[in-house]
Amino acid sequence: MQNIGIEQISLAVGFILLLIGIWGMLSQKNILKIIVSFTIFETGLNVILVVIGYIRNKTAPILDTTELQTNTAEKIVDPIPQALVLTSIVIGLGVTALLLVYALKMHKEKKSLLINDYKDTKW
Amino acid sequence: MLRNSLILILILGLAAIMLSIFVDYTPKEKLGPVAEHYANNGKEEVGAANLVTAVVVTYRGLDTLGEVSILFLSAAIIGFFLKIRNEEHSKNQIVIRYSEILGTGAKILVPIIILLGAYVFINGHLTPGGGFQGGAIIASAFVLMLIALPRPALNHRVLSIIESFSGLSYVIIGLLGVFLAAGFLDNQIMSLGTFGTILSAGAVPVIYILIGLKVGTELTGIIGNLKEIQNEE
Amino acid sequence: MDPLIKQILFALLTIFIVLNYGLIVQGIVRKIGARVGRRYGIPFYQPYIDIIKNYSKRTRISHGIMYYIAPVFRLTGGIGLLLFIPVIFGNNMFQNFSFSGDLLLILYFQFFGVLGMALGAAESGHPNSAIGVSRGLSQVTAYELPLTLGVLSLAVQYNTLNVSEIVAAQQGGILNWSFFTNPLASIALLLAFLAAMGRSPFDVVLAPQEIPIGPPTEFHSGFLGVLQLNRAIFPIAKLILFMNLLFGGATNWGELIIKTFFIYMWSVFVGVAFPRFRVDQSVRWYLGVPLIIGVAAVVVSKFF
Amino acid sequence: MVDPIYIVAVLLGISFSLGFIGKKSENIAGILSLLALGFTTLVSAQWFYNFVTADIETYHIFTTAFKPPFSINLMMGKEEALFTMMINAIGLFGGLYMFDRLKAAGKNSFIALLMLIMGLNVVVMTRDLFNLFVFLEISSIAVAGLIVLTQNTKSISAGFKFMIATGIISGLLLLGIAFIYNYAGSLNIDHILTQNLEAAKGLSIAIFFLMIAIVLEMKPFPANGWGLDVYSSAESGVSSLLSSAYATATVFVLMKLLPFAPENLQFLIAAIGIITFVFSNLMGMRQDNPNRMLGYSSISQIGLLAAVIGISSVIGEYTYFIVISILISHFLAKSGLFWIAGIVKQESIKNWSVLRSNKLLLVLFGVFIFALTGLPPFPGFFGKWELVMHLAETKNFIWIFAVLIGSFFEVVYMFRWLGYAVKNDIIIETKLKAKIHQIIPLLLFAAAAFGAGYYVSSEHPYASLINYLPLAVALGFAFIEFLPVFIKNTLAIAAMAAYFYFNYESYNELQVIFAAIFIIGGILTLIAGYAYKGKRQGFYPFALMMFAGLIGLVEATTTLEFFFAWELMTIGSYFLILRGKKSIKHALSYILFSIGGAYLILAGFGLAAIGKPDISIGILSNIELYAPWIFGLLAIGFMTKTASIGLHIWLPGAHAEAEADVSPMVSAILLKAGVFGLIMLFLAMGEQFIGNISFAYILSWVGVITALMGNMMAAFQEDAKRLLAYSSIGALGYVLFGLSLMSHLGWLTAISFSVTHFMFKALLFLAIGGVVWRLKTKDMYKMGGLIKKMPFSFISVLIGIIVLAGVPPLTGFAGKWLFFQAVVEKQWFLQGAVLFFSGIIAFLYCFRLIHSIFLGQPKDEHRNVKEAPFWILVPQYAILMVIMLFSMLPNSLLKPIGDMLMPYFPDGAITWDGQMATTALGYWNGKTVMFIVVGVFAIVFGWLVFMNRNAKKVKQFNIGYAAERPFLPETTHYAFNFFAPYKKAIGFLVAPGITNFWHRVDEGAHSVSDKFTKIYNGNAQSYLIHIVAFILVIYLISFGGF
Repeated sequence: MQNIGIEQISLAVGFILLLIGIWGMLSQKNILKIIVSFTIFETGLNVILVVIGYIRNKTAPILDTTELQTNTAEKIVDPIPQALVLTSIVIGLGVTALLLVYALKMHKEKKSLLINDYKDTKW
Repeated sequence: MLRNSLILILILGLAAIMLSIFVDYTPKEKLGPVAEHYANNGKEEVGAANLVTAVVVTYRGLDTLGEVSILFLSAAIIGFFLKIRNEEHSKNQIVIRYSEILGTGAKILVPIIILLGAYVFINGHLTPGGGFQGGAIIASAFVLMLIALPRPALNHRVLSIIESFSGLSYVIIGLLGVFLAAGFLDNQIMSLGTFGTILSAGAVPVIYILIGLKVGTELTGIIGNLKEIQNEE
Repeated sequence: MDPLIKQILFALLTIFIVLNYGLIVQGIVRKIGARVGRRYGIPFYQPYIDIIKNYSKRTRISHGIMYYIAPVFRLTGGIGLLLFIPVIFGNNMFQNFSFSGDLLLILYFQFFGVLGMALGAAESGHPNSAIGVSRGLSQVTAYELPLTLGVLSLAVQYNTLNVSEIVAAQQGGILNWSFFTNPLASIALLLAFLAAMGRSPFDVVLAPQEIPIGPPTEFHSGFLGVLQLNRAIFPIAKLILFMNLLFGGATNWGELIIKTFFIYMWSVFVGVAFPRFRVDQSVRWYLGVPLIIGVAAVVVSKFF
Repeated sequence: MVDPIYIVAVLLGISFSLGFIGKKSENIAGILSLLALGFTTLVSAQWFYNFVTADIETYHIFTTAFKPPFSINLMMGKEEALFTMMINAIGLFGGLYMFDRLKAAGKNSFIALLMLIMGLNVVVMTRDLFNLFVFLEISSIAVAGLIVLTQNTKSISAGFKFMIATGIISGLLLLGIAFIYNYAGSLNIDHILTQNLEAAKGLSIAIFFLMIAIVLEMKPFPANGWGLDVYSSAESGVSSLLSSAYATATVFVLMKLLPFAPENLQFLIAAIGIITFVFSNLMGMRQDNPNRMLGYSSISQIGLLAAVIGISSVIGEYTYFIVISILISHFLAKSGLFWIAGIVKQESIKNWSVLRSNKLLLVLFGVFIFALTGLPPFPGFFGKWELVMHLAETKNFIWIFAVLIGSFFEVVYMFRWLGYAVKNDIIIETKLKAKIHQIIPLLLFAAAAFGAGYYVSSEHPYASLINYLPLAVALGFAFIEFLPVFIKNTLAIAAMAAYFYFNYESYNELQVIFAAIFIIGGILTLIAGYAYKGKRQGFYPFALMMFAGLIGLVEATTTLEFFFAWELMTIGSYFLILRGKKSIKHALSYILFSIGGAYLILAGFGLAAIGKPDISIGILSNIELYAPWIFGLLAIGFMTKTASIGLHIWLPGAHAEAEADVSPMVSAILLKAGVFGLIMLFLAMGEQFIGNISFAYILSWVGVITALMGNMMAAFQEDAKRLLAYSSIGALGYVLFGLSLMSHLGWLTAISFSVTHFMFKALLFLAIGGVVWRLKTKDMYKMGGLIKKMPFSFISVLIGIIVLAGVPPLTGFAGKWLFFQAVVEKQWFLQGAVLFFSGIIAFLYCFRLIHSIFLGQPKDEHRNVKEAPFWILVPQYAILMVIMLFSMLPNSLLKPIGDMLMPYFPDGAITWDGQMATTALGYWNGKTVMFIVVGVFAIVFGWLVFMNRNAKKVKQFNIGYAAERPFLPETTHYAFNFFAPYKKAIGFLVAPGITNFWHRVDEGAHSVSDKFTKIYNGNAQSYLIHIVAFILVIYLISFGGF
């Protein structure tokens, strides 16, 4: 593997963040920590998305110089994942906000932020 | 203990899956077929210097409309989620601690931040940034206000009218595409203008302005709602 | 003469002979029973006296319509049964009405009188009657099982259900009797026969000491008279049936009387020798040894 | 046509503009939203209509000026049109249903509703993976919002679980999409599929994540606790949206994305689906909360659909038909049930008796339950049929088993629920009031269920042949329920008579015989219905439905028609049985055994159709494969209806608790459906063997043991109707035995005995029904001496038991005589002996019946009872006359049946000479026997009358009772535990072993169900662990390693 580069490292970071996030969601008992784990999970995903669009030695897909405007395809990184990651971030924002409001409401109900206290519906 | 080891095993298992993806991953050398099309034709087809914006607003415009909807939806849900049982309490707000310096500083900063935000979304098709980014910046101004000022005069009515106006306009612009141009969300309802200037890329700047307004008001609304709940307690 | 009328006259003659024979045998059996029990006993013509006495009674009460016609059912059952059995082998006239049906008709027609009687007894409203019926029916179910198996075994053996044909197949010597050619079926049938005759140890139905006389306990006067007529005819009809099935039938009345008398004696001897079974005991007993013998009889005749 | 993009635009536009509306104008917001949803519903309906009628081409919607794959495109095809129509409709009507709830929550809740529907619409239509992800997210966030429409600890924590779980799931979906893009360079589904991508491990993992995320969205067992909690805690209207709209869309997504999955993953998905189906239904059985139970049911149904989609490569072109039929049923029924649950608002299904206070809701509830459980005429029925047919065709027998056992579990809890609603004793004083905006959606959905059933069947090559006329007439009676009994009864009789009159000429002999039992028998028993006063609501539609089913059986030319009719009959009779007193338990066990049997029949028909070009009944007669299996399945299936031993436990209670005229219907008529089935089966398939043993031989033993046990149980009953019910079990044992003889005589007996049994059992049940009508008790020992009060009923019973007992000279003897001719001919002596034995036992209960009721001592409180109602006596005397005719002239019954059997069994027929019947073994002349018996009887009677002409009548109590007067009628009437010594002797034979066996099966299933539900411990993290573990396990199975 002679060409380990920024892509692999970032991808690995993305995966590790993803796994940390899942681990946190599975094992943390505090609801807020679960939500934080969720955002870590999301971040990992976003990192992975960005990595997928990255092409080594190429520039951002903004055609502000005339040089970039010819043979563009050979000069820029993939714009699509960047657009996707934007969407993904916004979705993550919406979900996180809603999760936080849920946490707030749950705390109001039982004055507790422990996930184990919310087992009212089961079986 | 059993549970923790189970979790560990699961995470290790997931890690093994990730590892097989990782091992199989080879960095890209060139663009994929779709991206290549965008790179080569984006300038002519959309007219936006920022290709990401071209993709976000035009090529994948429906996604963006959905994205806007998600924010709108989250804000709406948080609105009724927080309000449902607390209608009667909303009058008696408690005054919180307030710092004069902070307040004055905020009053100075807020217009500047808003201006920056507006700049970012107005130039979204030319430079990095866009409606979401600009909207977020504007919202941060209001957050600052909410934190720094004692009785932030956050008029939800106005917010929601702006929100609705921008959302509705976005949909209408999208529909105009059906009538005036080639399809839903087509940006060529307005002329593409000169490449690289403010008035280029057809309807893209308009859409981004609307998105900026919308995102700004929505985020503000969400935080405002949360803030009000906090005040009640 | 119209053959039908001729047939009816012969039937009446059969009934007349059997009735008298039945009454006399009844008297004799009672006499024997008394002597075995070291008593003097009644005269052999006592049954005649009883019947005449009963018909002459002046007090007659009825408990209702079923009660009223129960003796009719009973006697019809007895006479009908007799008439459906071919009595004298080789004599066309004394085949009576056996052309109406085969062995199965006979087996089932037994119940005609039983059921009618049970209904009348029940209407009398006397608990002892109902108890007697309950016992009787319970016991019937038990002994019918070996009986059926025996009959089926014979049916296989002779490949017919026609009684006349069964009798015909047994002609030509004592060793041709089913009793010797099919001993298992015969044992099963003869064991079932004990309860069919309603004598001890299977007389819990009438059980004079416990439930005075059982089903007919409320019957008296003319009603009882009719029942007594039946008591003379019905056992003899059964005897004739068993004689036909197992002992080669009879070619004349003399043979018939001798054979049936000895078959009757079988139940009498067992009766005086054994004490009474309770119902559950007799049911279990019949579902034990006799049933096994019956099954064996069927299996043997089917496969050998 | 309106461009489908307007669906998106209008929904978004309206929800955005709701922000303009002020705080106090929620009404306007609501109406606007509903108008928007109405518009979108119309748009998709219009598309669907055009696809169906005009067969137009699939329409592609391109956003922006560019063609895919460069821009996102939507597609509107027939499937999309249907699915969006369903989603929009549930949005519209769900919104209407929840109108006041949403209004109370404010305009923002309408936004959530609109967004949910909008998101799902795009999810269905989009052809872009990432777009799919975005709009799926919109929908799930909208659901998360709607969950908290009612805010309490339960719903909030359930919502949180939902959000966390969908968060992980959609994260994985995104991961999958990202890597698919990495390998394919495109997000357009069609574009990716048309590229020939090289098989990289990473790509296959990406596809795995994509598919598994979609599967997880469908809430597979066991990774579905989060979904269940939402179902059980959210507002019913929201649950209905989740179950109908959201799940519908995920089903479509699975269909859409399936081409991505490699074959083994497809099968894995199918396996997950079927496991979900079976286990969810298993766990549903122990639920008490209606919403949670519906949740289990929803999950299971979606699992079934996933299974069908997963094996679509096996099923082939019919996948779409099956999916649509099952889905539509689920969709309509589940929304309806959730809505009703929202109106009823009872936490326990035991309290659903409150539903009785609102008749309309009760009816709708029944409709939805039937639609859900896949009974005709609803679409699920055809879906299930087709599914089983195709599974059989492709020899996936385990699958058939799983589908049927899962469906069966569902039937268990759904019908328990229905039973509670219709019959439970818990009285709740509140009167249910449904608002008009809640009723309208329910009515429309119920109507749609019928409509969809008709539509689906018209799409099916064989189902379109089904004769709906009888069913339509039966359902028509539902609309004249307001009329008095007299008119309805007359109409019903007229309808049945007319049907028979116009059709009987087209029947063959066998059909005529059974059609006569069913229809003429039905008319006779209906006559007794004149005795009822008032309206007798809920009787006629079901009675006629049962008869429609019965006649359908007779007329069936295809196995599908047969099965349709079979189920129809089951439904009708179920309700008739449910009408009785204390009938909950019995009706439930009836429907369970019936449906269980029906499933066996279905499986049997499925196997029979293997390799056959069509499904006509005739295929049974030329089976090459699996013949013993087919025979066994069908035979056991039919035997559930004839209540053979082991499968009989439903019968006594069901028949005993029924109303006076229903008992004869179900006992004398309905059981013959099973006989008809068996006859059809035997005729077509002849003798079948397992190894060396003939099925017929086994059935002969089943038959005789049934006869023995049935009769013996009857002898020990204290309840008159129960006694008759057990007697029916015994009688059907005779019939089964007769059929199993496989000879001319055996069949002649069986069929003629069926006719005779109809007559005497109808007679007895009507007569006893009349007695019970007057006395208000069924315990025989509480009666007695009624002969003087009810002489006409007495005569009926007397004749009835003489026929039943088979005592000459009445026609019952014909049956006995033929039986033994047949037995001896066949040389099955042991069976014959047992049969004879059980015949004698019949005497025991016959006597007990007539003695305990009519003879013996009358009770004081019955001093003033009157004869049974006139109209109950009328059919009895009609039957009596027929019995006397057949007794006099046995060949009028036996000869036609014999002639009919000649083509099938030419050997061993009876020779008739006048009334003289002769077989190889014996002979019998019914007419002379009759004359002799009557003659002797008359003479003896005359003699007795002459002797006793002046007999004095005395009171019943006037008996010589050991010189004392007896004490009380109650103690003098020897009737209770009548055969005590007999019971002591051989009662152990009838120890309730079989009932106990079934009870243990029942308890076992419930405790297993209980064990499994324990995995749903309510902890959000446990649910996440389930999800992750699920992914891992499926991954390992799918890739065989990492």
